[in-house]
Amino acid sequence: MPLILIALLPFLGAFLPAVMIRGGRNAAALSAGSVTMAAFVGLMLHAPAVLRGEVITFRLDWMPVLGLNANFFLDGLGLLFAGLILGIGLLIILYARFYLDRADPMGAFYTYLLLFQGAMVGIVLSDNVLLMLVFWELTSLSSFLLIGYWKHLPEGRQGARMALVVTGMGGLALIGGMLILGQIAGSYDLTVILTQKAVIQAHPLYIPALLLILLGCFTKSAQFPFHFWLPHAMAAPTPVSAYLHSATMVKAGLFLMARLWPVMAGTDAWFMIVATTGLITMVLGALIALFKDDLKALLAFSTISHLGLVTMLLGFGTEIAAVVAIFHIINHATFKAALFMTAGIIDHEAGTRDIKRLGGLRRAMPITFVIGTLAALSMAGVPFLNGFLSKEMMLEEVTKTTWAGSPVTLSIVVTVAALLSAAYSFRFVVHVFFGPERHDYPHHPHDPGPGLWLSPAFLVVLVVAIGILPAAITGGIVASAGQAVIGAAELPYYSLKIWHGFTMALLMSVVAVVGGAALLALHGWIAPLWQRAPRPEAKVIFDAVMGACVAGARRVTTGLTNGSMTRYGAVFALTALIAGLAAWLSGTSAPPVRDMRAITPVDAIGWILLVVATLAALRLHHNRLVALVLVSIVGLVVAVTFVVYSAPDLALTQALVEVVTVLLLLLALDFLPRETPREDPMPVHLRDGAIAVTVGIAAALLTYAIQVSDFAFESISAYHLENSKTLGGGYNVVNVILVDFRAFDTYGEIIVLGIAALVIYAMTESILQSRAGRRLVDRPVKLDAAAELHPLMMVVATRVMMPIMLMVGIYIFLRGHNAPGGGFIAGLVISIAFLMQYMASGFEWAAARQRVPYHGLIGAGIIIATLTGVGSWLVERPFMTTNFGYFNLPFIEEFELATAALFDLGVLLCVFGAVMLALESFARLAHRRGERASPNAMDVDPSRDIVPDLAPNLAKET
Amino acid sequence: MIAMALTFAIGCFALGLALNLWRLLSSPTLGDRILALDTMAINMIALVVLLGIATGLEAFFEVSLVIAMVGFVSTIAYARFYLRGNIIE
Amino acid sequence: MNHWMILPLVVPPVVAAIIMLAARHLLSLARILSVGTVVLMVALSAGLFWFAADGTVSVYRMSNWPVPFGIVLVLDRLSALMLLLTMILSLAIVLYAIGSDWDAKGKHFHALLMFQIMGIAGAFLTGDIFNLFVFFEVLLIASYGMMVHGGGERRLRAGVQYVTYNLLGSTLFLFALGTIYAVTGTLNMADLAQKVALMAPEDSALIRVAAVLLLLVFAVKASIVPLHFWLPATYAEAPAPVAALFAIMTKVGAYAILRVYVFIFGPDVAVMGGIVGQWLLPAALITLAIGMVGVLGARSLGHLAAYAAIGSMGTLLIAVALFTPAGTAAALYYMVHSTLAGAVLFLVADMIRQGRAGEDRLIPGPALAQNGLIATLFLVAAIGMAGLPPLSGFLGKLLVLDAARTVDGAAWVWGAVLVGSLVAVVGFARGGSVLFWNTTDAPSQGEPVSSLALTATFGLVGLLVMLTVFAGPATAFLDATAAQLFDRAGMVAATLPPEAILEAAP
Amino acid sequence: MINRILPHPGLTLLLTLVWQLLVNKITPGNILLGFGLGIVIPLLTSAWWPDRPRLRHPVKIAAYILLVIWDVIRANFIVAWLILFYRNTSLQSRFITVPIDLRTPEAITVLAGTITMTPGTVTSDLSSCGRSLLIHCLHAPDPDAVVAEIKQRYERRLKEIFE
Amino acid sequence: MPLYLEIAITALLVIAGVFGLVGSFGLLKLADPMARLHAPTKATTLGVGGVLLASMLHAWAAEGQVSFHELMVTLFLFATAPVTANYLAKLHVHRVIDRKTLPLTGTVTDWATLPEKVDTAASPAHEPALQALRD
Amino acid sequence: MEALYSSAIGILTAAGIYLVLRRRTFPVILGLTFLTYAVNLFLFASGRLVRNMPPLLDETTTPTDPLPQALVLTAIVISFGMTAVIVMLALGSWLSGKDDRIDQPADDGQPREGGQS
Ligand code: NA
Ligand code: NA
Repeated sequence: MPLILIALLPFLGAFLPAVMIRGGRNAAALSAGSVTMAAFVGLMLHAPAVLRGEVITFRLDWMPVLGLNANFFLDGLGLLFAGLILGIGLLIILYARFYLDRADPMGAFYTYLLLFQGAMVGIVLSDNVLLMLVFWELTSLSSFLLIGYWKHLPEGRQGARMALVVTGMGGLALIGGMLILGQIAGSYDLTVILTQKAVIQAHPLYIPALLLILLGCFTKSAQFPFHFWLPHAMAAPTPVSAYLHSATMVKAGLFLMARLWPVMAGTDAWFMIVATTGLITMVLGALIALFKDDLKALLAFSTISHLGLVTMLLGFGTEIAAVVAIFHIINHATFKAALFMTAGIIDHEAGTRDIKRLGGLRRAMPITFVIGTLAALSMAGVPFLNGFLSKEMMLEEVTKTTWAGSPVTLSIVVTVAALLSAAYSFRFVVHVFFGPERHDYPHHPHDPGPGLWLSPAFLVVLVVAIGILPAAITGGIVASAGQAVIGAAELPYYSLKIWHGFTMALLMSVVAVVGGAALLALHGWIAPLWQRAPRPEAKVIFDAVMGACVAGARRVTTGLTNGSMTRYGAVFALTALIAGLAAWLSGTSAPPVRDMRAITPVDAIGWILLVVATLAALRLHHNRLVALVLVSIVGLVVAVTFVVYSAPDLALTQALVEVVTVLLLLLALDFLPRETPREDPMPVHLRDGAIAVTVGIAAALLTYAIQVSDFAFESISAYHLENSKTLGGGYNVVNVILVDFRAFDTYGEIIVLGIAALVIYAMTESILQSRAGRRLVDRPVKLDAAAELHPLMMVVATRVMMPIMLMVGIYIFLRGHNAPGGGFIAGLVISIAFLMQYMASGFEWAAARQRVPYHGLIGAGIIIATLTGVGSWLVERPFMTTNFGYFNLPFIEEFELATAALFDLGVLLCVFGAVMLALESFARLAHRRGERASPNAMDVDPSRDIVPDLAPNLAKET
Repeated sequence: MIAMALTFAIGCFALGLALNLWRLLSSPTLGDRILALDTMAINMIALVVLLGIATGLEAFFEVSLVIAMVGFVSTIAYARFYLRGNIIE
Repeated sequence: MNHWMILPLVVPPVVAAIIMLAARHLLSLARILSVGTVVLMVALSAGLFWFAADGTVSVYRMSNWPVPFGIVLVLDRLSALMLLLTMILSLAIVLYAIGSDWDAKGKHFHALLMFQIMGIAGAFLTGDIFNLFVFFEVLLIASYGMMVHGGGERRLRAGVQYVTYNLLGSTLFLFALGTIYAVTGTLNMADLAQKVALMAPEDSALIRVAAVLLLLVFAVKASIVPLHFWLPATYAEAPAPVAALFAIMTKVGAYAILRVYVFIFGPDVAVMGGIVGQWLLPAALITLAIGMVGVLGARSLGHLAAYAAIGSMGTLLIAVALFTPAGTAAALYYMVHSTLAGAVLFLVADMIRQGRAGEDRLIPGPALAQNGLIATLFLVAAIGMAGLPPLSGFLGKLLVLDAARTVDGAAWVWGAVLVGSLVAVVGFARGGSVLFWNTTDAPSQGEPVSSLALTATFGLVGLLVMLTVFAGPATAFLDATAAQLFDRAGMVAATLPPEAILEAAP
Repeated sequence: MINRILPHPGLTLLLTLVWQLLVNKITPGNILLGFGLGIVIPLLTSAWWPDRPRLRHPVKIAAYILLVIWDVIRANFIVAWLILFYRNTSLQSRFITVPIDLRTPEAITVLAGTITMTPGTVTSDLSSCGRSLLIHCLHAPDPDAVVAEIKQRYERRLKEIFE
Repeated sequence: MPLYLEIAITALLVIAGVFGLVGSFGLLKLADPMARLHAPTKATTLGVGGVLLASMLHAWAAEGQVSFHELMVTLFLFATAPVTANYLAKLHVHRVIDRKTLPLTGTVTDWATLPEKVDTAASPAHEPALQALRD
Repeated sequence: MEALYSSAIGILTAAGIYLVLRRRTFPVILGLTFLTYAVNLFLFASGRLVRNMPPLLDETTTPTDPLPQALVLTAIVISFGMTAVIVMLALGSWLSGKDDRIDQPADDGQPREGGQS
């Protein structure tokens, strides 16, 4: 089976349990088991070759650009770990089938488990470190899901998050480390990296890489000070604890240290960091484990301790220590998984796993008792069990190692740790299975069915078998894995056997076991002291830190983004100011080249009007209507400015847009408050004023800088001026640009207008249908309003003006190509003619006479403009290519027809429709409930009312 | 002679505009302000036509025509707004 | 000339016009027209993508004027990619909007969507800097309408701020364009590129001001700190499909930065002195930080998603700010990823809200009717946004980190990206565990999600998976895309006629 | 038939004239075009101008226009005089009521407009029945004379034209 | 350019300038809002009118072409100025002037601008009669 | 004269910014209007200021730069559309809320009325 398939099988199979659960729990378990079995078999098919020393590889390019490829390789180390993962995985699947409750969603459980399994296999088979990172992070994620599996438990949710944070952090550090490593080695492939020892260790980035990688390993493998997440992960169902948090996932860190051992180990830094961390973790874990009353907590801390042990061994940097580490990994996996499952069985059957509430179970649960005791004794380091062997070899290495400048310190400390380890192991046996029988269990305890005990039993068989026949059973794999770890064909001398003679290690072992037993005897006396002793509680600290982070994040977020538009605007303005200024100062500018023009009286008066009106608008802006009047003045001045500086089209547009804008704002102001309250204190005004003034000065300076400089290259508009008449067919270059040279801008622009109208219409509809709309139609009539709605003079004047204005509109439209004007300006003129009609005669009256819907006009405008553009395809020209010609008819002077005019018609219709739809929508908001449309345009119409000349009312004479 | 007269007329209307602005800012009632605005529009029309005479450019005329045609619409709108609160009803 | 490339700018508005003319009151007809158009656009943009993939640069001269005097559209790998992404996203969004009945909550959803698509497509296709402004305005004004679709006080308030902020941005855009024109006398991007490259370094102040002001405009769109303030409320309050569509809107900003600051004001341009990269990188780093901090501190689903969007823009812009081909390729990959993932997140957020009877706050509530399914989607979205494996976000981040390792301040980039991921992970884990784990026993009051809406969302997820699985071909293509973007001479030669190409300094 | 195509001959004429003013160049083509538009536009806008009055006596209209022009010029001088040489306190401003006999809105509008444009008077309001105008006089020592002048000089002529 | 035309144009321009200025001056000088209404509506009509006439003459003199489109501006101003004045006067009548100081309409109804007032003694009495007539 | 013109743009910009920084929608809209004036005048001036030479080929022989004029025309139209939309939005926000403030409540974890959608 190709390696990639072994890694991917669990992923591919992960959906099976989720589907098969419909066929029952057995089906789900069976499907998960089959997948795992398939992968396991696939793996084992490679075993003989690997044990022979071959390396199986599989290469598939995934992201060659990055160097992230689906490259896998299988050597002894990989085989060992993959075997553990898949093998124990099978046992766990079996165990979990009987462990989980009927109410638990088993399908999801197996799905998560398989995802995890795949990720784990992926890590150990990856040849590419980036690929390994992918799997690495996946283990964190799937672990998160598994820890939080019992989602109703708050401890589960918190534990899951904690594990994710800690291991996630490590994973991210690992990414950094791996990227550096890859950069140093010039490849992300392990097989390449592992050959670069000298290069890597001599590189200045070695230490950063080492630190980052170790951070990843230590967090994953729960090394001090990152150990605290592991006990909280025990909120997960026990199969998870057994699988992830003892046998496999936590060993990923160890695996990686082992994997990179050939290139990373052997330096002082490596020894100092790794060995010391491992030592501290080993001691601390063992110490805490001794005083944990929760069986799973005890096992968790013992796991921490043993992980520390292996870390320390790897840290020693000697080849033999590395081989011992491998051996202990195997042994720990077997006895610890068995112990967790035992604890699970006890919890399952007795309803508690609190050691204080347990005791005397050896009779009620004999099978469990045997399994648990053997596994625990192995953990304690009792001979004929596998734990003894690797511990013995470890102690041997310890005695050879100088640490902290002394050859004995390490031995003493490690012996203490071993002693503590023996003590908690004995406690597991004694306080649970021995002692008086108790009858206060939540459930009546008895041995479970084989479904639950078969898996731990199998492991315990291994524990014993290895303990007795180590070389026969594990010799091959240890050698193979050891070779892989130390990266050398020749293994150092070691022997896997029970009896090594009377050595220092044996003495230490004896001290540990005997001392451990003694310590257990004193446990009842020491434990209260321990409980009373002040010590940092990791969860409290973690929660406090996380809480502070979240609170800090909230403060930062809501403190920055506090909803104040004033702030956002000010930051915007200042950013533009500062960035612009810095950009200016960062560059150099040539001396002014253009001469300044003299100031004429018109310039002067225009400037005065504009400035005074602007300043007055600032001063008086609280009165909104007055402010609007002042804005109108500015608009007029701007229009005149345009015409004075040779832009009649702009002047026309500005003047017309100004009128429509005023109408629009007045329509809105009807509903809005008339006054802006004076709510800001003086400092705020000063602050805003200061910002405004500086930005204003900057804008002025920029304008001035442009005025004194010249184009660096000839402007493209020279072409427009040159060809407007000959190729564009129009004298008005601005119009030719708008409908021809840059017609596409105009196309976009009418679409903007069309959208604006559409948006306004849609919003009007949604306001009218909302609560606000109901309030609106029921709002009271203004008491102080004048009585007359539609004065006679206005109505009549409008009736005369309207046809004339339409005439003007058409005139402006037709001549636009050659003189100021065009579709846009004409559209505005026509709109204003209609708006005047609305104002004069009333909305209902005027609208009732309007047959074409404005929506349709916008649509028609867009379609006409588009079709005009598309028409040029017919003559094999790009979109919007124009054509024009001059024609002669009898009696009529030569005239010009241009397709651009058709486009301009589309513009006209769209503008007209958009302006009308927008303003009509505003006007519709004003309609009150019960208001009936007047059948007449004018309120007072003497030709309609027949009122007699009644006597003048003299009563009111003044 | 015409040039001088033009300058004189431009000066008159420019001064007129300044006076309008003064009225607009100093006036207590909104009606006066609207009237001042309307007068400014008219003075600007005159000014633009004068510039047209001075330069001989047709373009100025178009602008004055349009301001004359629609300038009053905003005046009416302001007045209507102040009278009724709503300009289209 | 390749007439196909104009269709994305012609068909949607015409369909919108037809909807306005004929289907104003017929939602079902509008739906058919809308979906049909988007499907057509997907097919069309796929074709254009295929056409541009070999490196062909197609130039469409509007109204048949010679470049640089008229407006041109330019289809290269980058614009084809963005176009395809837009259309695919739009398809998912229109299906979701129909499936969730969002389009019935107000008027003219589909017409506005058509205009929105046109605006975005125009921004990606145009080769003219002022025309870019016009299309920015088209897409913005359509987005204003879509953002307030359905109404409601908070949404409208957020809408006012959104519009105000963008109007400030548009004002700045015009200031920048005015300055650019005043200095160079041209608006065509290719012409601009060759002319800016030829400008004398002694007269750099004005053009730098123009470039930097323009950068700020794009920074607003791309929500780069400190110009990001518009985003949180807008995204949090916008209707879900619209927020999801907005995932591409921030990318318009990123695209514009790439286009303008690689092609025109490139890092190697003498007159620029490399100032853009120097400023953009720190800003991008802070953006990432602000985004991820926001994810951690979010009290509501809407804000969680919105800040995740900001954070992802930070990551994206870090890669952009490297201004190297590798950085740009990384940015493009991450851009595709974060667009899809962001959209999924917003759609899932909507499903959650719907299932929680409108409750947006991250507080315990009844379990959703489709808890497992939606939780899975949320997980996918969170993985995507936080940049965790196995999805493309992780690959994107690796690409970014890899591209950054040779630049100054690589440590900052790595630190920000990695710590940012961690913070995001924590934030999402908190949010997800409240929403899906910490549920009360009360019966769910929300409504189940329709299958059409689910299909649309899973479709996007499927694309994310594809982007992951086919990361190799994708990155190869994006490498070529970046190379094309960095090949100024090649692009200029492909766009301008020989007689318009300047040889030496004037 | 003629009525349907040319419902408002006066307006058509006016619009044709307006077109000539706009294009500022009288040519056959322009006259034709102006006339065409003069026909089309009233057709399009007729809904907004119901009950259009029929004007007779073109001579009288012309005479009225000349009269008004003359009065406007006069008004300008009078008002200028009042503005420049009267103290504000010595101006006798007042409102007066002018009862009117005109019934056609168009006629009333022309009357009101004339009053506004001519010496020292501004039409300020209309009574709710449309039977009297409220006129403000800038300086009217003798209000009755003003009323009489308005009725004699303008209203009488307008009645002939409109009714 | 013939001298008489030059003189005419000059005179028109001077007159226009003077009247334009007087109008604006009046607007500033006159004391009460209603009085102010007279100044611009009249004086400026001649101001602008003079300018337009000067423009027409000038075009004729300078280019030998008769220009009458200036009449359009005049037309618009004459058509709109009374309406503007009317509106502003209504505004003053409604908002500024004490309605007790207004003269009576001489009919049963009040001025159109003024909201219905209860103390219009005649109104209630006449209402049925009015109603009957309307029907 | 260029100085005068530039200072006018500066003053319009300053006024616009000051008003945009107010806390109610209406003054902010006025501020945006001022900014629109300012930027339109600026864009217009990017072709440099020229008197009495409109780009009408039958009227002048040395017409001014027409391109900025076309751009400004587009800009005026677009900003009109934008103004219309923001006015409508401001109105909608005022009608459906309690005040016409432009500020937005922060993400404070408080329940919201009426929920989403
Ligand atoms: Na035009
Ligand atoms: Na404006």
